[in-house]
Amino acid sequence: MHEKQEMIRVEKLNKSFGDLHVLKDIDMTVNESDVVVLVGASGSGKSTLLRCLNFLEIKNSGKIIIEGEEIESDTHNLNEVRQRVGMVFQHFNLFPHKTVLGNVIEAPTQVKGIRKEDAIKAGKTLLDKVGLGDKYDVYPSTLSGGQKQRVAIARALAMKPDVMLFDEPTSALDPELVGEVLATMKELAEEGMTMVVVTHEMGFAREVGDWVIYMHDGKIVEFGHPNDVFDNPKEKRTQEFLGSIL
Amino acid sequence: MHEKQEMIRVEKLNKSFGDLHVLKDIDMTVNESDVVVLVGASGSGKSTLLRCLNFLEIKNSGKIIIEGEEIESDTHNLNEVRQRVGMVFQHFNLFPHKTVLGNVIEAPTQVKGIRKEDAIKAGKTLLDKVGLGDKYDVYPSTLSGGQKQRVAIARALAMKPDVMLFDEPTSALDPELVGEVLATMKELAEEGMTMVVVTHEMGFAREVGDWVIYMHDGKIVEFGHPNDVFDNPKEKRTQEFLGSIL
Amino acid sequence: GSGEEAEGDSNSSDNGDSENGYNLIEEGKLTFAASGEFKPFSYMEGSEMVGFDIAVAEAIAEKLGLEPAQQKAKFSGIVTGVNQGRYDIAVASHTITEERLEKVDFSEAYYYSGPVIYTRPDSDIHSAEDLKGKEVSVARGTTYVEMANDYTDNIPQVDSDVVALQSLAKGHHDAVLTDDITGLTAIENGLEIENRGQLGVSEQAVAVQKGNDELLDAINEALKEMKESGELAELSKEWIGVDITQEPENITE
Amino acid sequence: MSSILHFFDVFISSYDVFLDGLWITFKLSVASLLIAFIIGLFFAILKISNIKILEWIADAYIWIVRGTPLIVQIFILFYGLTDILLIPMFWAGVAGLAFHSGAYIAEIIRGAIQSIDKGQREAGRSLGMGTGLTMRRIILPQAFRRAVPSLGNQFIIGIKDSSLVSFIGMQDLFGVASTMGANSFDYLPYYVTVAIYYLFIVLILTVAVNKIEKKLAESD
Amino acid sequence: MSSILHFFDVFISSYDVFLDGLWITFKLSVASLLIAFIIGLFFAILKISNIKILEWIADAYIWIVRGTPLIVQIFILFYGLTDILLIPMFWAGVAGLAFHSGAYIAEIIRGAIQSIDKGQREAGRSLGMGTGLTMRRIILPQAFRRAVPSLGNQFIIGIKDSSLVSFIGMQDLFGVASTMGANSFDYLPYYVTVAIYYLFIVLILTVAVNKIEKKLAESD
Ligand SMILES: Nc1ncnc2c1ncn2[C@@H]1O[C@H](COP(=O)(O)OP(=O)(O)OP(=O)(O)O)[C@@H](O)[C@H]1O
Ligand SMILES: Nc1ncnc2c1ncn2[C@@H]1O[C@H](COP(=O)(O)OP(=O)(O)OP(=O)(O)O)[C@@H](O)[C@H]1O
Ligand SMILES: [Mg+2]
Ligand SMILES: [Mg+2]
Repeated sequence: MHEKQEMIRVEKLNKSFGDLHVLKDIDMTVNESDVVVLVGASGSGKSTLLRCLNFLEIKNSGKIIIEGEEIESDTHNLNEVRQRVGMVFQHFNLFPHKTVLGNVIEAPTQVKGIRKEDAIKAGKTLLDKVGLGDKYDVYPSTLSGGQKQRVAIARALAMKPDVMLFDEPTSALDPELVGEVLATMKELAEEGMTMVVVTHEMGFAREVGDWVIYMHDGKIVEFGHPNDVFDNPKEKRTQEFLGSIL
Repeated sequence: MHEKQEMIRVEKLNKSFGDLHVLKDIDMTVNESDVVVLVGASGSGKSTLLRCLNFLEIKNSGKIIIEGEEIESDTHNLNEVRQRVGMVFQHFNLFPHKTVLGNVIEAPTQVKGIRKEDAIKAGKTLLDKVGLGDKYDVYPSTLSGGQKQRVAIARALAMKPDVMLFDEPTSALDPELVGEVLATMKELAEEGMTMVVVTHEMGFAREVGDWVIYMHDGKIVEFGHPNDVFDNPKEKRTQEFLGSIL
Repeated sequence: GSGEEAEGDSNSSDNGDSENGYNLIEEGKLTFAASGEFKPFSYMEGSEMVGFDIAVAEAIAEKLGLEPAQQKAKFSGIVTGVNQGRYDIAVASHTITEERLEKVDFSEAYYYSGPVIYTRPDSDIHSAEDLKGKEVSVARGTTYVEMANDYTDNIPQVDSDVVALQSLAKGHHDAVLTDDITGLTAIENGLEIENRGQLGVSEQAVAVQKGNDELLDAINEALKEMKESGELAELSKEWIGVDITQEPENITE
Repeated sequence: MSSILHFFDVFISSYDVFLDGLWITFKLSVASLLIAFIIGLFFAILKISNIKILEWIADAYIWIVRGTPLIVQIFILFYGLTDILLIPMFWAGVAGLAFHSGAYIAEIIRGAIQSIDKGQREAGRSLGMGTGLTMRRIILPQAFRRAVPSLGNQFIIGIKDSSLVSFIGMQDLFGVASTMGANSFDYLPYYVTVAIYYLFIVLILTVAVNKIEKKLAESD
Repeated sequence: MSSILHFFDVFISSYDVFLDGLWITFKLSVASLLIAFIIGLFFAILKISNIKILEWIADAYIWIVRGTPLIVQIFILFYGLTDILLIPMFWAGVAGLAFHSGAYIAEIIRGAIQSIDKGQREAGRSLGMGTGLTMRRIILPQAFRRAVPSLGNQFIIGIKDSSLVSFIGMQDLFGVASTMGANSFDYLPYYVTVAIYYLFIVLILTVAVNKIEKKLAESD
């Protein structure tokens, strides 16, 4: 197995909202094709970390290095960087005024300037892949939550990102719809996509995750392979947390 | 033990909302000082039955006899009848623009024409009784749910009703606040108040209830003493329902 | 001067002899309307109207032994107001016309004047003929509407003559038709406009509600007295600077 | 520069006449808004009466008011209705403004009444309070509180709208500006002056409404 | 009875002049509302720009418009702006109405933009769409839909407000009625006639707005 390339490196990342110090000296590395699962109690800073990686939040200090390049919000074109890092949200955030296909081709045509015909062709392929080949022209409001989230995944993939971030992609779904989204994500992981996933789905974490990061109060307190972390947590806090959600 | 007086009698009561036949040929009798607990699945018609007894809903057919007098909405003054039948709602329905004491004295002064001083005196006594002697002059918004419900009980009692109806009086409360309301209701029962109570609190039903009525789909399908009904339900539906909530 | 007298104090109650068959809105009072926006005939000083029209009205009231009560009104509503009995009379520079005679009765004329074409100094309008197809603004409900109609269809109508003149001076419209005295006053007040010719002569009179013949007769009587005694000419000189109460031939071109 | 000096001159020297106008605007606004409030309350109650014919009457009134310009309403009342009933100018103005604002206030109050949880009505009735008593003692007091921001806003609109009575000859604030402008053949400084008066009134009222809103919010 | 016959007579015989007035009201309303929409959009964006000075400018504009009567605004523009720029009467009217409606439209659009879930903005930005592109392609289309009922209402108000331009001499619907009324000394039938024209316009527009609302609701 050849040495994997480094996709994301974070060094001493700090982020505060006013007086609230939310991320404290975060260090982490995500290599090519890694699936990193982020767990932790509510308010521990998981979403904030993910949002920093997508530059939806701007860090206070520390380094964020994407594919070897250190990104600073004042010298880089963040819109360009965001194209390389796709994001899937808990509440889907589909564009309600556009059809399913319209959602998927919006950014490629508007941002990358891809010709509409080409974008449509690529978009249809992606929608077929996530199992929505029969829904091109319907509006998001007519879809189930699971279908919406799969459209959101297709929409992010349409920009051909190198890394995908998922922030609790299944926690707004009815239990019977969780599976279809996890299956799509698993497929993506198997194709070698680099992924950072915030989730409470421990089955998925064990099966698909290469690494687990446990966050507590803005710090990374445990890091390791899923089976190690879940079965033999080193920290007492991790044990308690896992006890509460498993 | 002398024969108890009949407080409420219902004969062949029917109530529909449009095409929806909600109460079907209900027969029931509530005697003086009885505590009747009404149970049944959601939508079975418990609230509707209670509201018919208070004339908030007007029956389609059948008889409602309150203290020996058959009440018809077109020949009786319902406002006068409602004074004899107090009601406590799931969501308290306190008057937010009046103080606790103001809530309690509103109807006695406005409807019965009792002098304000007398109403205040009586109201304070009632509030003391439900354990809110220190809250006369605060507004409802500052109270906990349990306190609000006790004010609602005091407000209904202030009209000196002969019967009290309770529609799920504790189900909007945080679990730790349920006890204080049930205690107030128990005390009331012990003083000999005639009560009809819709509740899912089986402990209360066993301890305080004289009778249990089980409703299903608009009909009374079981009636008996609490221990008999709960421990040896005759009907399969009752068994299933009790299984689901106990 | 009569200006002071004209400040008709509503508290004065020396009108004991008002039982004289005039059909008045308020016993002992002569309620008269004027626009208050037609300097120098009527305009505001504080919250009271003053001017030639007002002075005439107050002199008439005095002659009739009545207390004058002024009512400010939009010019376009005054004839209707008299007709409907909102005001006893109007002393508001109304030119006598056929249309108005259908709604109200008119007294003898109390002054004579003529409508004048006003333009900005740089205008190429020099006579009535030049008005053809031009934008000619006038005050709503005035006789100038009809005159302008002879030359053009483009007739913006506003609430008072002064508004029209002011817009003209500011650069709107091509011309305004209004009374020459009003135009002169505007020029004296600094508006940069010019007189480009007069369109005939008109007679201004007091409007009285139809059927109120006693009042009309009394007003005519009063005007006659004032003309003969020279009082009317005095008032004219005081408020206008010249005597415009004589018959037409000596009106300046 | 000189025109600014001239403006200040006008602004200062005209204050006494404008204060007279302000007083008329004030009387007119207060009278018309009080009456509008009563009209609005009346039609709001018609609208929620559940009696078809009364609802239609209220709908027709609101539709006519909302469907025609205020100036048309004022002119019809002032010039038109005089054939039937000759009302003095002040009261014609008051009537026109009240007739107009009344429809908007009716809609505000109706909305507020309907926004009150129906449990409140049921609680009142279950205590033996009749429909009228429940409305008067329970529903309306809560509805009015809830309507305060919108009513405040409507009152401010009403004061500005009152400027239109100058077109039937009243010497309200705007009427004063018009006649002073006409007297001096110099409108602009007078209109700017009157604009400042209105801005000032609206500012004060906005602050007052906000204060009341806050007070009410506290007591909740 | 005879007065009703007389009214019908006036109503029917005056139709050609009123149609001329209607045409002016129409041109005026369309032009002013289009411009007001652009002004409103511009100031709405200033208000949400998060740049203090731009927000202040927008606040000042909205405060001035909401703090003064429309008639004052029209007169100041008509008499005042001519010192700087001589605009024809029609465009002075358009400018006054647009300046006025613009502030209300700005508040409507701002409210609609702020009511759009912020997840929409984040989704756009996470896809690499810049702030401007996200605003234009994602936020505004949704905000406009949501604003349709309020905008429709404001447009109706704008049409009624346009009646005030008659006071600077325009022969719009209301100007025609005033002129005909004044010249015939017979106000009531003309004002009632013009009221009916306005009612009719408003009725048509209300129906149209409701239709559009329903259409939009369906596609959601
Ligand atoms: N925009 C913001 N402004 C202020 N505080 C914020 C903001 N976003 C997040 N926070 C705070 O930062 C802390 C971490 O929030 P974050 O959303 O990252 O937690 P999380 O681990 O994702 O929790 P959850 O599991 O509930 O999603 C919380 O205390 C939160 O209230
Ligand atoms: N005002 C109404 N109009 C139409 N249908 C109604 C109305 N009130 C109740 N219903 C219907 O009548 C049926 C019985 O309702 P009811 O509230 O009496 O049930 P319930 O036994 O109290 O249920 P829950 O335990 O949920 O309170 C339900 O199907 C309900 O939807
Ligand atoms: Mg989160
Ligand atoms: Mg119920």
